[in-house]
Amino acid sequence: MTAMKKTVVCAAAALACSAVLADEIRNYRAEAVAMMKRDFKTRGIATADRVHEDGLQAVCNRTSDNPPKDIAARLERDQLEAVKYPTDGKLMGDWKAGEKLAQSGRGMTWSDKAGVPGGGNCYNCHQISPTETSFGTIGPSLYQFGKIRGNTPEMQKYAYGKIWNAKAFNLCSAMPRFGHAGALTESQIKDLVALLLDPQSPVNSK
Amino acid sequence: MADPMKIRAQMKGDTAEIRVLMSHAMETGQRKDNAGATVPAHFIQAITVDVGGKRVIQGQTSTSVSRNPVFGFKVKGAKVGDKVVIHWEDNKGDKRTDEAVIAA
Amino acid sequence: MDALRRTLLKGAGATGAIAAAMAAGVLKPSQVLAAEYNRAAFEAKDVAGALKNIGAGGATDNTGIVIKAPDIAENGAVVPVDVSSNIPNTVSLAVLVDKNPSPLSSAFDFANGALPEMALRLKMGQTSLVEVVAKTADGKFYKAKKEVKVTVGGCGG
Amino acid sequence: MKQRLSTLMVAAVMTASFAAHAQQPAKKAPPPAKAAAPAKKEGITAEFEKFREVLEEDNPAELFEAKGEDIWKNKKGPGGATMAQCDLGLGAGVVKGAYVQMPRWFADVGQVMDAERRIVHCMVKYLGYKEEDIRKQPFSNDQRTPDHVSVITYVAAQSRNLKIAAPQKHAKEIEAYRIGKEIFAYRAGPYDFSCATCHGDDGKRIRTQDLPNLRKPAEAVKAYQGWPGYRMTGGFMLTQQWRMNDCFRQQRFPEPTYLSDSITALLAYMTVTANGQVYKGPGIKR
Repeated sequence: MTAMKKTVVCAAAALACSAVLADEIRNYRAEAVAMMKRDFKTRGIATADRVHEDGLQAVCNRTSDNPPKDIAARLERDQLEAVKYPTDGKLMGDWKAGEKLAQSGRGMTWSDKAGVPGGGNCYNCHQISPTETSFGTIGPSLYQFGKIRGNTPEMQKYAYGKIWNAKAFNLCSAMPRFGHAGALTESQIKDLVALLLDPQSPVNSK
Repeated sequence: MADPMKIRAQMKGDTAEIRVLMSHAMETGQRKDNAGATVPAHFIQAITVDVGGKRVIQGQTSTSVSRNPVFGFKVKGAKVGDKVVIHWEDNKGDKRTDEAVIAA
Repeated sequence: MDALRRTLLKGAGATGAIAAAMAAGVLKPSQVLAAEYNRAAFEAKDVAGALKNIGAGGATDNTGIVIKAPDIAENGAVVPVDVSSNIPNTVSLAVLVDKNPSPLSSAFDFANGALPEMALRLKMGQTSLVEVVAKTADGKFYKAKKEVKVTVGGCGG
Repeated sequence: MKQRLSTLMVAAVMTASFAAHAQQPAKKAPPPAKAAAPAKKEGITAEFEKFREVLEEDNPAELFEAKGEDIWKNKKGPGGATMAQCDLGLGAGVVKGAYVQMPRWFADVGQVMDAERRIVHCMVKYLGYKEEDIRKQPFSNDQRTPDHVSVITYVAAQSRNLKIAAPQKHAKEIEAYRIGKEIFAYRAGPYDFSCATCHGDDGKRIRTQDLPNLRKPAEAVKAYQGWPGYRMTGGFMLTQQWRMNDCFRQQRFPEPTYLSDSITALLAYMTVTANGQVYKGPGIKR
């Protein structure tokens, strides 16, 4: 980045930015992105354009996942407004199908086939049913999710929205935006809501 | 041609500890390759261990043994410098014999 | 080579001639081994069938058999197992995985100072019992077992 | 579409205002559910640890190490060239300690190269291997372990118990590290994942597998020494280049080109972070 550009950016933001620091960070980031655009190639369904960050990713990338509160709140609201809830009004599907989905780590990699429904990848990061002892810890435990929170329409709507787009509730959450990204279908998300909230689901067993 | 084994033999007190790594696919005969064809069973069936010229261990194995098998044995009364000869053969007639000397 | 001659590998059908020849050093190991593979035992589809074919149908439980294996395996493709027998005059050990398509994984005879102990690594398609059978010089069979859980490990994709 | 546009505009402003917000305290993780989780996870990890030692003591990686040693010492290329002519950074033919001192700048090619890149370069140059053949199957599968993977295993084993010391002297070595650090943190793709999503915090797991925090030396070394490693799934050797490749697959990214600058940069970041730690590989992995 040239000195002139740097000045313009700093001036535009009307901030007393540390020129050296900003330059170094931006410089290497830009070089890294340019390098990745050169080196990463389409394979199967994983197309080369995936290395381009979208707007939300750009915000999180530039703030090390700590966006300013006001901006985060505004963008979270935008995300929430864009959640597509089922037109039939039903938010809970079959928890057994949900458990199968939660187990599957497949979907959207270059070794997955186009048109084959992906999995939820849930156990990779969360504890869910007590019977599955092989669970990840990147996300919080979801064991007894419904038992603790109840199974109200509001809670169903929250769970559906959270799976559809986790960033509507926490802008730079580590959790994918499954509905927004097209990684899970409406009926798949319903099944996962049931896994979390259905009183019959093992998640909510004693 | 089968790849060499890796044999380690060392005295611990009056007992020789023998460890052997074998290079073998140990195919179950139930796996499909990328093209969808069944990969035929291919596995070590028989193993012998001789120490100091005497047969101390002989055994038979199946596809339930892991790929690139690892075995550990203990032989009492062996001595430093004794020759350890290990031999295997598989269901297709491939075979391999390797040896090592018991270290202190 | 008396102990080896009483091998459990040969099952009921093995003849003394081969064993005697081997003991005398007449045969190359390969000839002996190829002749003696206990196909019936190794291809048996369940533990009972395998035990029957190594002559161990009547094996009784015994705590003198020690099985060191993980409660939960990191990977079912490579489950490290160490088995040994404190039963006096143990001459053979066999290791079985009850849920595998062919449960009998291996059977070994020990003689001339070899201790009835071995370390090996097993494939386990799912959570299973590891069963170990010991044979003593007087032809009696004993057994013990331990459960090993097999779980999903990585990203699962 | 409207939403996307407004977000992008915010992003543009954020670019400029990054420095102002960089000092903001870290956002708290969402509060965990208050469920009394069955206390299983420590049990699982501890159980794996108990048997790790057994697995590491007799690592089938040694079989591949032996193969690699044979190629390094005995194989001859066109005109009788051998790997004795290969300079891994410590002089022609010097293997001891070379692995833990890469990636490094190689003046003869004017590039920073990681160990795999350098070894492949030498095998092409001296032993007559064709780079396009190696690129056709860069990683092992259950049918075939490519020769360069065995050679890498051998070279890595010759650094066992030595301290990791990737150089940061040449400007291009520093640049590789800095770019690697950026790639590590870069979120993109349909799942919004970066390397840091899984490897940027302490004490996390995917399923039962511990995820080292690659920002910390004592953790970075755990990932570093895992590869080259004997993968129990499949039963073959896999290298650091493979590990990076398959992480990007799971990250839902497009595929990084084998032996590309991006991967060298990432390996420079990981290795330099692990500098000073003792290398205990080659590994054995789930």
